[in-house]
Amino acid sequence: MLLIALLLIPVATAAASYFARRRAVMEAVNLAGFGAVFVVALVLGARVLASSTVSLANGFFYADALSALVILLTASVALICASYSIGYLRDDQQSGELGDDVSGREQLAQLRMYYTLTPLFVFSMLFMAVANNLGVMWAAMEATTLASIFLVTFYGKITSLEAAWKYAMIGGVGLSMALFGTLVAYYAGHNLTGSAALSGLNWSVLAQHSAQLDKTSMRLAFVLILMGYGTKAGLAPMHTWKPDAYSEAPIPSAALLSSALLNCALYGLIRFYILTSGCLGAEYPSRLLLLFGLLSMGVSVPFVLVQKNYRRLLAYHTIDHAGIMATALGLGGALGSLGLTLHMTFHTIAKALLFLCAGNVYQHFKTDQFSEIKGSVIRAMPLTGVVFLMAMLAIIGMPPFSLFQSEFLILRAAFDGGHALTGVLFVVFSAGVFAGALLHVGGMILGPGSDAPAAAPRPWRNGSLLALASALVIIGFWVPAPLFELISRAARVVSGQ
Amino acid sequence: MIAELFLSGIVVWLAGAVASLALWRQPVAARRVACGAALAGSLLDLAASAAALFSASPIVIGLPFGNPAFTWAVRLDPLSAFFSVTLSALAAAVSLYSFGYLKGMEGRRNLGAFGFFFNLLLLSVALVFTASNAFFFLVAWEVMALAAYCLVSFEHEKKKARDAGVLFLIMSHAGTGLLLIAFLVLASACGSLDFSSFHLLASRMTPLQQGTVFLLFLFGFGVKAGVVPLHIWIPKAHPVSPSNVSALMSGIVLKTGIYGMARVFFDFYGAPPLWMGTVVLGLGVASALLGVLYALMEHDLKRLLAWHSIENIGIILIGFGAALMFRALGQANLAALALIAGLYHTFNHAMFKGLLFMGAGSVVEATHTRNMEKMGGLIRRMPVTALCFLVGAVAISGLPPLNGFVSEWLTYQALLAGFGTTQSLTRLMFPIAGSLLALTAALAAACFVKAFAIPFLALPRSPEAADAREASFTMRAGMTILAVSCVALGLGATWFVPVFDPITQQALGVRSSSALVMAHGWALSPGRPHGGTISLAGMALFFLVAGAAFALPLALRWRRRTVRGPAWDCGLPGLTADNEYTATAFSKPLRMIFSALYRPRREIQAEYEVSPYYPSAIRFESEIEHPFEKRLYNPLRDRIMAAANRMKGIQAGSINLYLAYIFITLILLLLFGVR
Amino acid sequence: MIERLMENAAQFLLLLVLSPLVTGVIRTLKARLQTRRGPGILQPYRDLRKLFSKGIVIPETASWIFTATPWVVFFSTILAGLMIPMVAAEAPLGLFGGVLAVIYLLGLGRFFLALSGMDSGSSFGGLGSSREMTISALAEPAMMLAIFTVAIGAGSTGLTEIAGAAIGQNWRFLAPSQMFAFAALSLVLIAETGRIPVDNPDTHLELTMIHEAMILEYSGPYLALLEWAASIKQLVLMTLLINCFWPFGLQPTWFGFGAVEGICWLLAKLLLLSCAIVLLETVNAKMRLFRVPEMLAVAFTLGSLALISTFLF
Amino acid sequence: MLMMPVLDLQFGERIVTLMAALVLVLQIAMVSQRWIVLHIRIFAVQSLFLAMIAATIAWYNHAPHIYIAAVLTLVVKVILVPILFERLVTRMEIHEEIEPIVNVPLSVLIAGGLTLVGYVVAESFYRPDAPGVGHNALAVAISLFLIGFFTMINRRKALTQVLALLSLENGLFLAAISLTYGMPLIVELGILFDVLVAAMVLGILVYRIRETFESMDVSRLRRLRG
Repeated sequence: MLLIALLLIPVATAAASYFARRRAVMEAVNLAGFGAVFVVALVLGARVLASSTVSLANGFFYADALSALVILLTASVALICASYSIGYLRDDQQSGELGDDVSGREQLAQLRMYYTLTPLFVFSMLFMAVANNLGVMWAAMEATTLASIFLVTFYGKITSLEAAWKYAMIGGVGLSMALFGTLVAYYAGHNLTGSAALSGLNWSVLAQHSAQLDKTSMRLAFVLILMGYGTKAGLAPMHTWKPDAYSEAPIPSAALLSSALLNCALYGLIRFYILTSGCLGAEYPSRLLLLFGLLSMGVSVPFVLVQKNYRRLLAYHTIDHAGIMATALGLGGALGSLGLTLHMTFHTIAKALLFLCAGNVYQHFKTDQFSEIKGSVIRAMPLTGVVFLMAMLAIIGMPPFSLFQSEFLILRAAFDGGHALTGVLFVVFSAGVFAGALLHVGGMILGPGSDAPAAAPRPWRNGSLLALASALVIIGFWVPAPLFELISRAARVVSGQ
Repeated sequence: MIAELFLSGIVVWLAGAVASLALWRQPVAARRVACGAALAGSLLDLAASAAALFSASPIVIGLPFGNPAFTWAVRLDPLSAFFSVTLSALAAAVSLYSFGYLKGMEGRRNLGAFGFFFNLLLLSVALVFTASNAFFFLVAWEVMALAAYCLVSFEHEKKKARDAGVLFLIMSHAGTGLLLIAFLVLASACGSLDFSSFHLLASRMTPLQQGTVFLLFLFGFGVKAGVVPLHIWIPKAHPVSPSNVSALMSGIVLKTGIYGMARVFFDFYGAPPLWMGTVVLGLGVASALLGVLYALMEHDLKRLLAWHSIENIGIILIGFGAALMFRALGQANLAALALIAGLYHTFNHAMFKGLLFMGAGSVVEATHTRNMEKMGGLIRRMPVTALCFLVGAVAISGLPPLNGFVSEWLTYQALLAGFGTTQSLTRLMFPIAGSLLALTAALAAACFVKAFAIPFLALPRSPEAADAREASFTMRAGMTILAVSCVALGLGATWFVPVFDPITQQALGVRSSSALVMAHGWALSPGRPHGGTISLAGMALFFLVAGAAFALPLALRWRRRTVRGPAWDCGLPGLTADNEYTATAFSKPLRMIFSALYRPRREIQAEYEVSPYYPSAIRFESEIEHPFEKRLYNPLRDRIMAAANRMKGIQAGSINLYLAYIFITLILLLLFGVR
Repeated sequence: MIERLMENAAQFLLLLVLSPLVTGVIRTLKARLQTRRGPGILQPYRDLRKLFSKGIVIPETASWIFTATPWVVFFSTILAGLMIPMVAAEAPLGLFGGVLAVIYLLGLGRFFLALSGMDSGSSFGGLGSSREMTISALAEPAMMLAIFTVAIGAGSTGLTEIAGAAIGQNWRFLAPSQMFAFAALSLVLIAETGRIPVDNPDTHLELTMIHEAMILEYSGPYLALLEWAASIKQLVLMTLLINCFWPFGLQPTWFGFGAVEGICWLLAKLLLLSCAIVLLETVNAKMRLFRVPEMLAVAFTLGSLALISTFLF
Repeated sequence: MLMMPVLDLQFGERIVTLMAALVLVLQIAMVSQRWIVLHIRIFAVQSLFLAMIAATIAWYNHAPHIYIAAVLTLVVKVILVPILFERLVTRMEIHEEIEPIVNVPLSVLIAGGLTLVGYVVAESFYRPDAPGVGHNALAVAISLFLIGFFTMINRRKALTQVLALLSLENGLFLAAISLTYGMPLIVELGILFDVLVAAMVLGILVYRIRETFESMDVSRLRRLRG
């Protein structure tokens, strides 16, 4: 019932705002819808804490701590983005970003598209997190792509079409690899569970018999899945669509893409990792994961160092962190898994916050080039400037912000697990990213400043900014006990203990 | 009791930080709150850590922070307590000074933010010194770096300040990476992050691991301490930051690196191999010598002081290196002597360098320039500042009867005794180090003759200097406190030495103060019978008696036949500031003698009107080369950037290319990954 | 306690009385060697008397540093002098410091002298201070090496112990390490006392002068104090040299006729050393400032040779 | 007597393998194709063969739900998508040839090589006792997948890339039905629905690119870099 509600509310929201006639209605509907989703997600979390798993329709829907965590993160980011996008889109409408016709019909159509597609996008992510059937999970993943493509093309510029095209093509290929992997996994399991039976693709069933799965097939399956869901997660070398898509999509959608969608992709990966390590032992998948993870971290370094565009900079950060989380998954064990789930949580908050700050800056200065802003942010918009710098320091792993803690855990897992080289490379890469990010963002925010006009008050945007920022600061010093319990349970799901 | 006291200090700092940030719209209130909280917190922690220094067992306090994955706890053992004392003693004076110093910023700058970061810096440094496990240490370490960064680039509209801040933060973060690796290697060896479980751990590891961890720690902490060649951020960061911050940076933030080394070398290592000691000793000598040599070439007052920080860190490391070598050679007593020398100098440097930076701050505030060539004659307009600065200058030059001489004397004694401890050639290192230390000290004296004489003596060289005003009362008070403590630490050396007993006891199992103090606390000895003694109190007594008996009466009698007359002006019409010897001219001989090192570049353009003998205008420009930046860091940076630019070709924008990446990866994995 | 005070008083007087004499002797010997008559050995005393009776002119530009310096220099030199054994093997103020303290006390004096040189604002003063500090800095490592050699031999930095160790074993100064150290230290002594070929003590207003340039602005009693301090410093360093290496005739105590014998020994040794210095000054010309480092480098090499040979032989 | 072969499972496998081979041939033919309309039609025929394979397998293994899959394939891939795309082509008046990035003979050679890779990978799956069409079909499926992928890389025009993507998914379909006799029904439905939507979405995207960019040459979409 709870799960049904979780899935129905977004759909209803989408429908409602599709038929809505006025902007205010759409905004209200979205806000209410995502608020409800958030509440449901909280309840689900509590339920999962009470009874370890929640399942429905004889196991078609299935939620354990990991799913609950992913859902909670998705829901909270969605809520924040909803409240932010109200201010953001109003600003766009005033500044004529949405086409300037007198009737305003075009603008309304575009707003409708946004307010309809966003709930669908969130819906598909939630669906993926509660789907027990691997095939359905795949379908949901595909749905996220389809729902988000037109969010990327929102502004209809040629560059945004280009970004959408690359997103669609690379995502399509990735997803077909993932589908292939799912097939092969099904093949690996279809001997023991009767073919054509629906439960034959159920993760919970396969996880129980993971030891009896066909080894060769699981190898092939994992390779394909890793590359497939890795594409959505943005692991190098499948990462190339990310900077384009993030820098072209409207900021709230970019925030959703880079925090919530990343979690979902990793979620799929984790599910298959559990199956594979159950079948082949952790050694085989972890080697591949470490390979891709380190590659992603390494690839992001030079682009961060010589980046000119702050939205692309954030995208490369996401690639870096996808690599970090893949590495954590590959390191596995109690420490690695806890590091992974903690990092997932912390990264979601920090990255969403970064994108919202970037949105403020972008809408004020109308450019995403560092060179054209040159250190006047702190003067023109003090709050945004301070929060931006703070979030940037957080994302590059500076204490007292929380990401340092998760990265510390991951590194410790590396050294305890005897992956000293991994640890060293990790440190080297993150030092590189640190340097680059600090140089650029510091130079953008601090400085003599130009005579840029002070920004107009933006209650919706700064409200969500403040909420997220305070969350970021607090969580570095104090994680609420239930939340931590959820996180550590999710970690136990990952490490299979 | 001690725990409560310490915690209350922490809380006061925290409250001060938050409160001043909250008051950022009322600069006056923000200033008062920030400085008051800083002062109160420092006094509380001074009391707490002074008590903890002599408490029988280490005091452990858990903090109610963080998540269950980590423990946030502080532990005050003698070593931590000693450094904490150093911090809070300096911080108290600096906070007092800041009352007056920050007045100048009111209205122009956001004092709320300043107060926030100022208190945060004190707080984090205190936690760095007392953190009880590797994780919490690193957290405090990075928070400190962050606060220091924000304070260094506080005047962020100046490019120099921004660049210096970023350079500092990046270098310190790179250092932190090394520390992270080192700590985690230790942790994986013992399965815990607690410092208490690291005790003597390193010595149980394989030689390779030992060496690696040692080097990682040495360079990781060396960045913060400013050991050559990791020093380049110091001469950039200290000058640009506000002077009270420079005082803290140089006085205590550098010492966090020293603390880390002491913690690692004397707590984690039992008897380290000999080569480690020699490496530290070598680095110490190099830092000391290069630091003072580059200081001599500066005429930016604050940068000159910054270079001297490098020099003094070198002197401290000479002591530590000698202690390590003695430990390797099994000479616990000598190790204690060397360690005491190093720690004593640590405390001294905190005092007189803080004093000097505050003096420089007053001068800069009064003259609106850091360039010595534009100062002069300030001793008449700012007598108290001048006197305090003079005390600091004498102390840092290691001249009796002030505190600098004590620690250098102890260092000499340790080095002297080192010669007999081994038959191998390494024993030559001790006297060589000693002689180079002597050179360093003499050059430092030369440098501070310049650093005092040029700004304070003779005629003013600029209108600003001509009508400079004496610093405000609180600033003078802050400086006076440190000046007095410099004198006290010199004359009262024998009363101060017992402070080190708990530390040497903890690190080496030796309590040596009873051997060091002689003649009813009148004289200090190197701890061996007939090893030579000094008694600064005695010297002071002699000067007092002599002064009272001869100097004073005679001077009074001679005053009657004293007349004031013009100084010899070489036959020119009257002596003007143009006749005066400049700082550049003063260091000219050394520039010539060490030209192989400095590679000075000079450029003289003279314009003539009538004949080549009467130039109407001369433009003289001279600069020296900084080899580490020119030959090491800049090329490295350029290489990396060039490589990164080349790597950008990966993201060339072609969808076909992107698909090809995935395709090739897939094929490779299918062929080699699956089977 | 009382004895110790009396010893101190005695050595104090000896320093005050003997130092102008040494200067006078050296001057006279030099004059004779250059076939001049010379002003006579007692001339320095007359100079001092004259100066003490004269008035004082203080530059308007000078500060209190200017008047304080002569006292600081004078008394720090005296204090250093009380820390070395002159007549008795035991240094009267040995408790207050050893050879390191002596060097650093002289350094203190030099520091203030250099400051006062800059204080008047005339360019000569700055010139003198700059050169003085440079040369002394460069002389330091060699001196320290030589002293380390001696101190290592005695296992102490206390001059009493050093002299005592030397007394213990006669002819030790013939050991190569001692010879090298002696050579190094005497080169340093030349540089420190500002004698030819480093500096020329008998000149004024010559652009190569160092010590005289610093005290150019002084007059009357203050000048007297400084001159006196200079000759005391010279005496102290010479005594340091001779008593570290040839401690013959050092008496166990200051009291009784031994003292007279000790003083005679001291005078004899001082005379010997003065002759050496005079010879050196007469045969050498003053060298250019930037040649001085070369000489000090030689001293440094000698010092390190001394060290190495301590454990070769 | 006449029913004999029709009931014989061996015979069925032959047929399936034969048709799979034909599918593969068509895929290679697509690589070398120059005219976009022909391209679309080849895709339709390929999908038809796939539907027939599905039907055959359903017949011989008495798996009724695969019929549905077959029918859906017929409807979606043989009828709807080709019609949609031909409309698009006529609407955008595309006349010019496809010029591939790698020239035709070489790309055919590469396609052959990829087939080899497919067989090499499938080799490790070969075991006599395994039920189903076995590694032959898997090999074909992997080859289809790889060749389709290669065609995507090899094409400049947006529409042809979409077609390549769809043919790549045909490989998946073949694998699905021949390896495991199809996935659970609703999964099939979901997947086919996704394919349909994807085709439409991509079609719209292609159209809009054409509209704003006055060309379908995606290799010229290179504004976003670095």
